[in-house]
Amino acid sequence: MENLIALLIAAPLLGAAVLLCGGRRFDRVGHLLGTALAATSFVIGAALFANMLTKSVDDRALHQKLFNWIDVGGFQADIAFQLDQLSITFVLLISGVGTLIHVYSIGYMEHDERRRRFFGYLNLFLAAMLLLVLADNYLLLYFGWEGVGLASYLLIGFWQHKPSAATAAKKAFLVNRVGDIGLSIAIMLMFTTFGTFAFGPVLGSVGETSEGMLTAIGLMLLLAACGKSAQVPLQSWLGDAMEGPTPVSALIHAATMVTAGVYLIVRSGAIFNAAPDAQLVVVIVGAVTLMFGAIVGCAKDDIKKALAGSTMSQIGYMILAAGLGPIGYVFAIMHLVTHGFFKAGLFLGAGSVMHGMNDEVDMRKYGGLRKYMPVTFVTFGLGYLAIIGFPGLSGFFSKDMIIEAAFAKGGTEGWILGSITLLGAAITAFYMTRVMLMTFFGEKRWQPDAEGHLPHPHESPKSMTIPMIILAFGSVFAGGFFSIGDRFLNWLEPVTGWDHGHAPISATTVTAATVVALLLGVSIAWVMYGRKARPVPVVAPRGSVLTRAARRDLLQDDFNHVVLVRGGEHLTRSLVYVDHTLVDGVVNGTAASVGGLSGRLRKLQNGYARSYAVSMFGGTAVLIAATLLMRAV
Amino acid sequence: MSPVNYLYLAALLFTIGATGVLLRRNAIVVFMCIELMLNACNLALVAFSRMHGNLDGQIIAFFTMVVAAAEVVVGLAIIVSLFRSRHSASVDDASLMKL
Amino acid sequence: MSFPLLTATAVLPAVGAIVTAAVPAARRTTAKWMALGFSLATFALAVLVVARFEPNGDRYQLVESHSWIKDFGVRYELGVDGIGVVLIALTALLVPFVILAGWHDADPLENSSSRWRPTQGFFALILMVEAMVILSFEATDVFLFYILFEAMLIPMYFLIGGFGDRAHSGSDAAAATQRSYAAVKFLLYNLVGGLIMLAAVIGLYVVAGSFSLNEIAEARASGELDMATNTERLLFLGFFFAFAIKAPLWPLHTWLPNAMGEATAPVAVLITAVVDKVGTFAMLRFCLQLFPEASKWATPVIVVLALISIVYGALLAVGQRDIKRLIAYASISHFGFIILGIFAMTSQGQSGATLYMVNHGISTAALMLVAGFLITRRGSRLIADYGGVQKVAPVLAGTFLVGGLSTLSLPGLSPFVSEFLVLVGTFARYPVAGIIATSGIVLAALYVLVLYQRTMTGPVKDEVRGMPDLRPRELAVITPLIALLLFFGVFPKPLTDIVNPAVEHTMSDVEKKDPRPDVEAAK
Amino acid sequence: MSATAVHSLWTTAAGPIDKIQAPDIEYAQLAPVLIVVGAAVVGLLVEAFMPRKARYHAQVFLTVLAIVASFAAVLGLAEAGYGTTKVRIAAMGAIAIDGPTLFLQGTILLASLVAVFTFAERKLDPETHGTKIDSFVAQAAAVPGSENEKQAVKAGFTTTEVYPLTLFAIAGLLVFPAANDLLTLFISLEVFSLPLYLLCALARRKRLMSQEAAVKYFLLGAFSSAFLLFGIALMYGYAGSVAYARIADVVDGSIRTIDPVLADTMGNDALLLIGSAMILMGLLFKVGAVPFHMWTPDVYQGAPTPVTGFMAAATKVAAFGALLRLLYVVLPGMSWDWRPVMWGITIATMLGGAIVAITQTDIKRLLAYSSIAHAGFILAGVIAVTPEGVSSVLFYLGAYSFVTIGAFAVVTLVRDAGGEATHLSKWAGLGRRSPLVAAVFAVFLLAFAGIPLTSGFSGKFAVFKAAAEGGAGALVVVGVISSAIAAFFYIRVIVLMFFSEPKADGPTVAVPSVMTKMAIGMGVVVTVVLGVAPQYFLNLASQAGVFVR
Repeated sequence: MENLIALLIAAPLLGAAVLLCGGRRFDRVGHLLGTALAATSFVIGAALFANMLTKSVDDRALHQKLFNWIDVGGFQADIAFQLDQLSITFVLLISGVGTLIHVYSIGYMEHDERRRRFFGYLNLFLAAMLLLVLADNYLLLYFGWEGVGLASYLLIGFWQHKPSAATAAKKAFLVNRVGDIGLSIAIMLMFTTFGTFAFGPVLGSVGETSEGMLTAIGLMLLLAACGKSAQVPLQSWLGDAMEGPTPVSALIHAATMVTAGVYLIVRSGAIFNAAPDAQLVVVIVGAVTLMFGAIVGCAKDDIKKALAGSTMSQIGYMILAAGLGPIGYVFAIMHLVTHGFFKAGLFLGAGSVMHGMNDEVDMRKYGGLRKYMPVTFVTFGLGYLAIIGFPGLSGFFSKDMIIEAAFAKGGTEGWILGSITLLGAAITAFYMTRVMLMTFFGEKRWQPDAEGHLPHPHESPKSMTIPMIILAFGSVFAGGFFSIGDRFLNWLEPVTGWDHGHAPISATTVTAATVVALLLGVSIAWVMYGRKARPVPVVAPRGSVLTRAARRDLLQDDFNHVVLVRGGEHLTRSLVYVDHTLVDGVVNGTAASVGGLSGRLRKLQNGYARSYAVSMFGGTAVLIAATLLMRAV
Repeated sequence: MSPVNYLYLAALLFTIGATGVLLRRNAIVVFMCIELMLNACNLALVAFSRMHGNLDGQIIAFFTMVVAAAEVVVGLAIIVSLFRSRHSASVDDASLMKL
Repeated sequence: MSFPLLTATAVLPAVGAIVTAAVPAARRTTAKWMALGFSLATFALAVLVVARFEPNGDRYQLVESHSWIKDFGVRYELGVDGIGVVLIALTALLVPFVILAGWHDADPLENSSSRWRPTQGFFALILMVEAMVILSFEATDVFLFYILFEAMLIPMYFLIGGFGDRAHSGSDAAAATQRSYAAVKFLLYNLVGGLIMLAAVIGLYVVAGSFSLNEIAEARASGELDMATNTERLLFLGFFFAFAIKAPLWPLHTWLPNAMGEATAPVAVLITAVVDKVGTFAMLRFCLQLFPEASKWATPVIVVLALISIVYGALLAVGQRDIKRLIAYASISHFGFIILGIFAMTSQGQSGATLYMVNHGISTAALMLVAGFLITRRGSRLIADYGGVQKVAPVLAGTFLVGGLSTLSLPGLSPFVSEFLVLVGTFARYPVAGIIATSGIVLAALYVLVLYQRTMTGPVKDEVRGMPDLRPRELAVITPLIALLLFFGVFPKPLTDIVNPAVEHTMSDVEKKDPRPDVEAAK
Repeated sequence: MSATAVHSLWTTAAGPIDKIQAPDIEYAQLAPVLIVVGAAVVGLLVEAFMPRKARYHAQVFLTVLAIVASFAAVLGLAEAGYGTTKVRIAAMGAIAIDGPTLFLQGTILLASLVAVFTFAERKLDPETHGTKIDSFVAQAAAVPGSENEKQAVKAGFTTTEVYPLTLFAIAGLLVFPAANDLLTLFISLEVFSLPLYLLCALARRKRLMSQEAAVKYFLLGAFSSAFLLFGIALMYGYAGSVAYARIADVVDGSIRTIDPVLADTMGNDALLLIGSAMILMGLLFKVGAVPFHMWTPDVYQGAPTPVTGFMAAATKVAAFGALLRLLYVVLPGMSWDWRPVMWGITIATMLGGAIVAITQTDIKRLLAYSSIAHAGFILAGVIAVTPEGVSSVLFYLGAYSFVTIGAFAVVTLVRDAGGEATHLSKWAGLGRRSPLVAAVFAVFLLAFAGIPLTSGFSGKFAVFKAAAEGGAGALVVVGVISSAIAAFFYIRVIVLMFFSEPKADGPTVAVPSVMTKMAIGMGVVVTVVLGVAPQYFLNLASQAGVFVR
């Protein structure tokens, strides 16, 4: 079976190669080919999963070594894959959701002349993402990590003729690169500490080094995770990334790639378990991002950016859970999977709405769409209910577990974290309700587009709605399926470990509190946006200071702009000046001063024979004097 | 009288000659100053010859005279042709080439 | 005596140069094909050299040794180690692409006189440079190396000054002035370095009584040769100065942007991908091997300079307005990595540095040549004159992006492997330096992506509209390069297998061992 | 006869003097000089008795024949081992026949031969009045621009006297490095200087400059030889002899106690120091070392270009030969005294020549300053005071002289209406117009700059190596720095030739006769051969690197 692992990656990689290098002749079948190969990957994944189920718990991990990649001195890296319960979970999520989004894109991108290339990029992404989760060492993981970054760059900037898209793509890549520094350094630290960076040996010999070293490695891994998973302080790219086509936002910036950071932390659990300080920072980052994303999500009028804020916040949950250690790892992954379903569904729904609304993204210009797009409304609605944690739906189970786990951390920390997650749940309910109300309910606030056409909202084609429906199923039932009988916990526990912690309050209390928070959020949103008496204004009101700040991503972009962009521009400009005037100036100056000296010495040659004679006479005098002096000395 | 005094005289004459070369503008005079320097050398040679008691110095003096004569021939030819072209024998006027 | 393969590899392009130069003025196309044929034949010989080379055999192989100038103690001594082999292969590989890419760069202008044969000269000079570079990678005699090190400046100088980029802003006269400024700067800078090295070369002979690497190494090993500390340091500095100019290392780098900016793109590739490698190669082979103690002594300073090069080059690249100058500054940053790797004195660092030389050669060639194709189309080197090219010439944009991504060391493309090795190797010895160097990866992304964004994306500029996509000749240049980037990115083993044993020798020259992992060290 | 006896003899002036013994002259070993002198005398006769029309051919033939014969004699002597095993002092101690002598004589003769080819070139100027004309004045006595001159030009006169003059100069040059006593040194110096003064004045074009050059050269040359002579006098006063061997012994202190008569002067080191400084000055003047170099640019510029080439090559070779012999044979005993001084002069010469050359605008002046810088490099080898030093200098001189003559020969080819177009701006774009000529000149310039694979590099390497081995590492460093500065102006000329657009009214490149072609071709061949495979010539130089005492 293990020989199939490589095929998981090879299938979409082949698709990418054919579609990107094959040229025009594949224009007509490219999308089908791409989809088929994505599906192939899913089928292989399913087969491997089925096979894994037949084996005993200890025997489930598969390993496949293709060949030795880098071999220099003690530095050994293989192209080798490891398929265990954690990986296969991701494989199924990635290839499954990925396939659905391929299908969706067939319809969504139908009129784009570069559709073939789009599918090529999507396939490239799948290959890289699968590589990321299948790698058996950190360097290969890094390979996949950068690969998804590249795919993300290409897809965000897919509509490159829009300067905003090109800028957003560049920004995403750059911010991710900052995170990559972390991953690079983490790998280097592992190499200098353990002499290897393969998962097994590193995680197995954690006990042999100091806690300080582990903390350092952990923090560097966290930095990487922050970049990829859009956690504070490297979260700023995610909102801009919404410039990409909506399927991209669904697949990459909601369901899969952005969760890679969670995967990294969970995968490296052994390191974090032994480095409590690093864990604490992880938790703090998760908590801060949770709130940050939620607040931003409340203020955005752009439907995709609101969802992006939500994504950030939900990943904050996962990171927080992952930072809790063994208590939370499983739940982080579980939330990740359910989030994959409902958030992908929500984005696809948003895409469907935009599809019907002339690509309008401003929710203030929506309203009352439920009648025009019933399928979209229902699937989006189910996703909505799932994300806010409506009891019985996926999000309810997974989020509740995280909140419980947060409390179970114990002590003051547990209380603080628990409260934050609860508060987050309330805010989530608020902003998602806001999105729902502004989009599907209320008055029609449609505005003509640039050419003056009023939108004619209509339901999307089958290729788009079917994936939405399937994802809606997942949003509804996945959580329950996972939780009942602790299926998911039992599945992953052998890999991630589990510790039930010591909850200060009972699970029931937590659930109740969660529901209360949820209702609170929904109610406030209803009061603000749902009542007929107070229609949503088409032009956004000025809003409070916080609102305004939140609309601008809590001023982080402004900070970046002023400090990094402006500062960087000044720095480079002054360096160019320095290079020209100082470094080169010294060289040119030397040349010029030699030239100047030459010009002056030249004047001595004044053409008068007598002055030449003087020079000779003087020279002789000096010669004699020097000779005598030498003797005297 | 000690032969050393002749040496002092030779040095003096040589210096006078050299100074003349440096100070005088007329090519002929400059040239005569050079002749003076050569003669100073001759004097020194002869004086040393006397001191050492061998004939080498005196013989050299004869050679010097011949050389000086040859120099006069060549030198005057050059100076005269310069004078004819420029109607001036000033060495300072001949400064077309410089820098 | 066996067939002198190494000599043949170097002589063939030289013969090619002479033959090409002798082609009559009217038969330009013949000259081009002739040059291409010779360069391909050279490549074939280089492949043979690689094939004959036994990675785990003697340190220097395919050795040739003949008396040359006995009075100077100079021998015509050739031999290759793993490092030399891969660089010879790189040179022989790139030159055909350079020739193909520069196919029309030296076509005479209409108004030029018939006796002036620029086309023949252009290709002959390229082949001449190739011959000298290859021989310099083979030389195991310091004097022979020095001669080539200096002599290759002359054809290079004519290539830069005589065949400038026709795309320039401003008048022809101003461009000619800038071009000759660049050429003179190139020559003088390198000549100064070379002359300082000459002093050291002479000094070495005075101290060691020989120019032969092998003899000096033996004398050193047997204790016959014991250089005084200060002498060794001075000699080292003399050598290093020349190599640092050629490499180029901050603050001796300012000739490179001028030269690369003013030269045609293929010549710029020749400068940075081929000729400059002689500098870094020589650091590995000569500085470390001849002056191990002084090398160690100077390491802290060199590491700092290399770090400055990395960051400074990258920042300046960000600030450039001229595409080719941008790539030049990027190269300065990359040379910083190479030098850092060499002087980290770990096997990862040095193997990485050697791979880096190869990979940088290929990736810069890819990026620069596509940039050259772009510039030829539009007739401008200024980034601001472009925009939206991907819409009209998607293949060009795509290949440009791949070239750019390889420049920023994206995993999957070969420069990643070498850059990471250099970083790891450095980090193992000097953690802080490793971390600072790592920041270079962000800056690299910045300059590459900014360049791509400004030229390729956004609304299509009027001047760019109607720009043709890559032609078959251009595709023939760029496709193999990209294929190599991908291949060595995933499977660098053919290179590392050759390079590793050579690096072990170098490591033992400087009597350094890789730092052991903490966990093992603790046991 | 002891010195005391001579002394009393002189003071009393009485008694019979011994019969003067006929000097024993080794004619065979002096053959190279004698052949040239004889030919020169014959040349004078030719001037006196041959009809004007036939003189040119006769003179050229005679001169070439004499030089070739003389060179053959040198080869014969070398073959017979006079340079190695049978070194000796000939002509009653006046002439040393040893390796350096033969090597330098050979070099001088070859350089002279090539130079004579350029003298004899008559195809350069557009043919005026149906007569082929060369670089020399029609009638030296005619005032420039006068009716007289016009008639002379019209009549197709040429100054064929240059050939015997050249032969006399060559004879002097041949003796100069061989001189083994100070008197011979002085006389040979005058023998080659006087004809050169005249040759300088004989340019066909730009006659005012030519005459000015001659006057300056003459006055300054005579001035310097006065110093030389005074130095000789002092040295004689110190040692009681002008023979090198004798002086050397006195300087060494090896015969200090033998002769009480000399105790006075021999004890007086001031005589030695001042005397040697003045002799050095006389030689350094001929070499063109700073600060005695100032005549060089003016004279090089004003003199007829073939003469410049001849002077720059042959004179420099001979003068360095004499300098070497003086320092290595006479003054090694006081090398502690002169070495520091020579260090200073060497550094000043290397840097001064290179720096001032940067801003030159006339190609001949540029080459003049370049020759000053090269004199500095050679001095670095002289300072080494080792056999390697000698042989490296010999090699350098050989390499340098051919490059120089070749370069000046190229200069004669680039002409416009006013004769040679020596202003640098006129050379712009030469590479576009006449690629071959420009390429050849570029080769010479690269050799001057010391780029590897040219003779200039081999030579520079040899002297720097000798200097470093002789403990003058710092000189080497200064040397490479000034090489770098010097490279700048050589390269500037190359830039001008190849990378500048030709001007519309630029000069034309004359197509020379086979004579100049041979001169230039020989220059190129020697430049390349000595650059790529110098071993044979290095061998020759190192075999020739030992002075006889």
